[in-house]
Amino acid sequence: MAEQAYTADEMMTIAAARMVRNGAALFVGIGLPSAAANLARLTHAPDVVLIYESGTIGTKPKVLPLSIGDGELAETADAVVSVPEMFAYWLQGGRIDLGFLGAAQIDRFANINTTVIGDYHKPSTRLPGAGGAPEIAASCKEVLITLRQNKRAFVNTLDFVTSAGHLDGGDSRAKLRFPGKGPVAVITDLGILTPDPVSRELTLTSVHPGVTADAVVAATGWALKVAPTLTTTAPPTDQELAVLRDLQARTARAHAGQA
Amino acid sequence: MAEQAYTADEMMTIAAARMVRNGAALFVGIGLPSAAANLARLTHAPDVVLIYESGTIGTKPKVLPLSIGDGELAETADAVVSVPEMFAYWLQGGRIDLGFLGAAQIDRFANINTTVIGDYHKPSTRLPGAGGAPEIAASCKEVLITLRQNKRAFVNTLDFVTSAGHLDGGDSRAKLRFPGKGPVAVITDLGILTPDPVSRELTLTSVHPGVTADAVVAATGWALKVAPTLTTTAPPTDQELAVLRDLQARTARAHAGQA
Amino acid sequence: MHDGDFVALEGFTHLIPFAAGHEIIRQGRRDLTLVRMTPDVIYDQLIGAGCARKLIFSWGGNPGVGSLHRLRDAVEKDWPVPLEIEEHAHAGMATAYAAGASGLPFGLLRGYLGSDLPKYNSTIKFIDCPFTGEKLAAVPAIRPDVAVIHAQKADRQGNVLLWGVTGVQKEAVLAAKRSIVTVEEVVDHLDAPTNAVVLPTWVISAVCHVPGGAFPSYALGYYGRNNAFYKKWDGVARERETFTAWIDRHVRGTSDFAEFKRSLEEKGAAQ
Amino acid sequence: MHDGDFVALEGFTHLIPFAAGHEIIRQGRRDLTLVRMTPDVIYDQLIGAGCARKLIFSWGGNPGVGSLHRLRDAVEKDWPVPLEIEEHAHAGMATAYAAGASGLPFGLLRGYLGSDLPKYNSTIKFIDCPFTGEKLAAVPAIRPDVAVIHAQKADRQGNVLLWGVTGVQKEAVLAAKRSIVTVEEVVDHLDAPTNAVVLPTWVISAVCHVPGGAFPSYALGYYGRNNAFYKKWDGVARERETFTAWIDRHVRGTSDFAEFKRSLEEKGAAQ
Repeated sequence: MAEQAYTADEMMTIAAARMVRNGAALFVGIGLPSAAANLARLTHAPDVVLIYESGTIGTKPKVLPLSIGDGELAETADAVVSVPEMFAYWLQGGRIDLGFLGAAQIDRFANINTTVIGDYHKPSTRLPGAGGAPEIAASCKEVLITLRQNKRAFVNTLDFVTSAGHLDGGDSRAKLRFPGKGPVAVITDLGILTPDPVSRELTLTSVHPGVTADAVVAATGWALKVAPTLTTTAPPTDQELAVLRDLQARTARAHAGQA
Repeated sequence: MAEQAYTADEMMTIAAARMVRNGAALFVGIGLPSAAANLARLTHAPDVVLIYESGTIGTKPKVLPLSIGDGELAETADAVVSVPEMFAYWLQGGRIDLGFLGAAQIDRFANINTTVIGDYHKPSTRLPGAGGAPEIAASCKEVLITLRQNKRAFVNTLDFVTSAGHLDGGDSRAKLRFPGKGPVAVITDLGILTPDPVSRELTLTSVHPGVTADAVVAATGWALKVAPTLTTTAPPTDQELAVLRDLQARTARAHAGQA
Repeated sequence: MHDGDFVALEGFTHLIPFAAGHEIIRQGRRDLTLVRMTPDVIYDQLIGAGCARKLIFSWGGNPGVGSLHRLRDAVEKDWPVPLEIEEHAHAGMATAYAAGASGLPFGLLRGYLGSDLPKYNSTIKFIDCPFTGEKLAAVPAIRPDVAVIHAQKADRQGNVLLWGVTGVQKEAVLAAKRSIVTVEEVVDHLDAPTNAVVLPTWVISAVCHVPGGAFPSYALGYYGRNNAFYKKWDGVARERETFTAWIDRHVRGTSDFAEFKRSLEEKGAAQ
Repeated sequence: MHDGDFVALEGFTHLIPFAAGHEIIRQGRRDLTLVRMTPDVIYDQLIGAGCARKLIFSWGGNPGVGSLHRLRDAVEKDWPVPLEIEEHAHAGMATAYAAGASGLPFGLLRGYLGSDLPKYNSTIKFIDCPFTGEKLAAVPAIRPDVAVIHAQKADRQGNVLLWGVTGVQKEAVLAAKRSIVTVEEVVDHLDAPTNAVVLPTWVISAVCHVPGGAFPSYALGYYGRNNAFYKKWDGVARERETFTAWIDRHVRGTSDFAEFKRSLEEKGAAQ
């Protein structure tokens, strides 16, 4: 198949989208996860059930939502429920197969920080905060995380643990009786990291085309483990790129003025 | 105003209906309370808000419901909510002014039994049980109780306390931090009993026309206190009787066959 | 559904899944633990037919008529088999279903205050509020093996729409490991209003098209409650012989709900 | 509404009561404790205008754009007045609102597992399940003095209908001592579908007819979200001077929401 030029962000979104199983019930965070989830729905996973914390279940937006509760999400949903019901019956109730999160900081056990950089009371950067993330990370059967990889984001120690991944690794998550299995993959603009089956430490298992393992290690704030059998991510297909770019163009037009 | 012949049951229902304040939010039990509540709505209390535990709020049935969830109740309601929401947000939430209950047995402190006559495990009569009554009795701001008066119903000791009235009297209800004030009147086919302001013991304060205090005392399974200033209930007006009989006739016709 | 399962057939006076109940009787299921806020005639039939070992409930009458005679006979005389009962109030059961749907081990309510019910139901406990010290009731979550409900509409993908009195049906389905929905109608598109009570296909195990499947209860927009049947049931269920004859003729003696309803039209039938 | 009140202006990205928020600024209310799951631009305006002493929230960004600069300036630099924050996760706040509506002192959830939030928010406690021993989170009920929401329709009796994303609006109204609802439209009859989200007139203190009152958020069926405004707000709110000039001109300098919206049309205005 003919390859064409693409950006690292496009590769990240496409690689993340490929992780979405058709037919899965997917709890979607705003931003990168929302783009990847909708790309999956528009390509190989037409039957994925997209769920946003605003209470929209089985939504099929034509453009990416700017907010988690855009009208488009309600108008195209199979069901719209209240926010307390969404968190109690649907998320906490254990109905969600896959949670899809972004993050500002992540550590080697895929714990994430979306609260503050620096001290909580006098932060150098105040981030938006938890939103639905702590319970998405705890209650979904599996969790995907997607963010750009660099040493400011991939840190040895989080300034604040907003949402638990594999905690201190090993069986520390199981010990706390989390309902869900936790993060199964972290998809970045450089490659794909997956937790070691035993230690639960994130390990580089795939690099995107043209990216070296050394480059990924250099972009990581801890001594990143690299899988002995490192694979290279398949490059975006023409169809994946076309659908993604079309979606983003539609979205930009829709959000330019009064939606 | 011209008086006409009427039955003791009619006097009971009409006397109970008169206790309903126009505009009150009223949580209605099935049977006698439902008849009285709807009579009130069709006479002096057009703005009463009738609420049934099936989730129907502000319902205006043309005929009395046979079940607590008849279609008529849903079709004529201002809002229809789920049963968990009804009990959590509306009843437990403290939104209800007045609860209207029936009973099989009642004691001097207006505690009621709708569960069993005799031993719980080998009852002489197995009654339907609690339904919504215990929390209606606990959470409504005030409670009305209506039932026919005789020694089998008005007993010295309940076989089973299904729903709490004034417990052991005095401040025993307040001590348990009940949200609501509890029963404010018991309306029977013979008269009206109200709790003593201090002891909370039910006291005969009004007899229906043609009924003597002695007759009411004789129909009571404990030494019933009689108020020094005993009043006589005003007899049914022609309008009250006409509306009640019309309602009951409509109801009988509607429930005769397939509703 | 298997012998010994924990089963909820819900529907709060409306949309009671009678057709599904009859099928359970035809299949001769045994030792079921039945949960339902209002056992109603549907559980009177299952109990009289010997399907149940235990009943969890909060109001056990024939609405507007009187007693459920088969329930009473089983509780008081162990006929046809002994029936254990676990008795609640509506608020407690509604809270327990919501807890089940919410993936919580228990539900919290300001309930059972001053009532004797906790003396006879050891599953009702009390806890202290960690903020105010108030004593509140705690009830264990209801998590059935199978929940069965009846609804008005399903679309071809199996999404289900119900409206009117919806009781605890959504909670029962979301609390259960498996769920079965019988519907009045299968349509191309639900055309549900926004915020309608819709259960998406992926939370439902099976949808069956059974028009009239809530008879003698009602389906808002389709048919009314057959109050005459509820009143006649009192006579049918009062005696073991009349009940057994009725079940043998109209349920065990028919192959499906359509045939059941035709059998009621026959001369001398209880309708 | 009084200085020092505990106030909830709710609306989960949809039906955000901006008009009511502006009126609070015009009235110069002070020392308010503001609660809202997503403070959004509406609380950025109230905080920058000096109305708030404390903020209770669970996600404090400008959706799809970035930071709420006035919120950050108040937290980080005490401008214009110090702002105390009590920070939750969405699940905890939704549970706390539901507990408030339910007349319970606290709400129960399987939440905050492994998160640092409980270390910085002492109102989050943990209790043991009396049945399973599981550790569960407990959050105190939210019970505002006043709740304000915006809805699509009210009828002449003051019954209110909203649809689409309804967030925690019903819970906020039922949890509050007093409630105010602004609406797009007043109609003779709501013509609400059965099971629609309807708040009866007797649970609402006041209904005000304010067409467009959710701008720049949206009202499903009436107007879309003004994403351009949300993006421009980033520039307006970034500096104290530009923010103050904007609030003085468009909010303090106008007498009502209609005049506010006309003022945005003027040359050079942030629209």
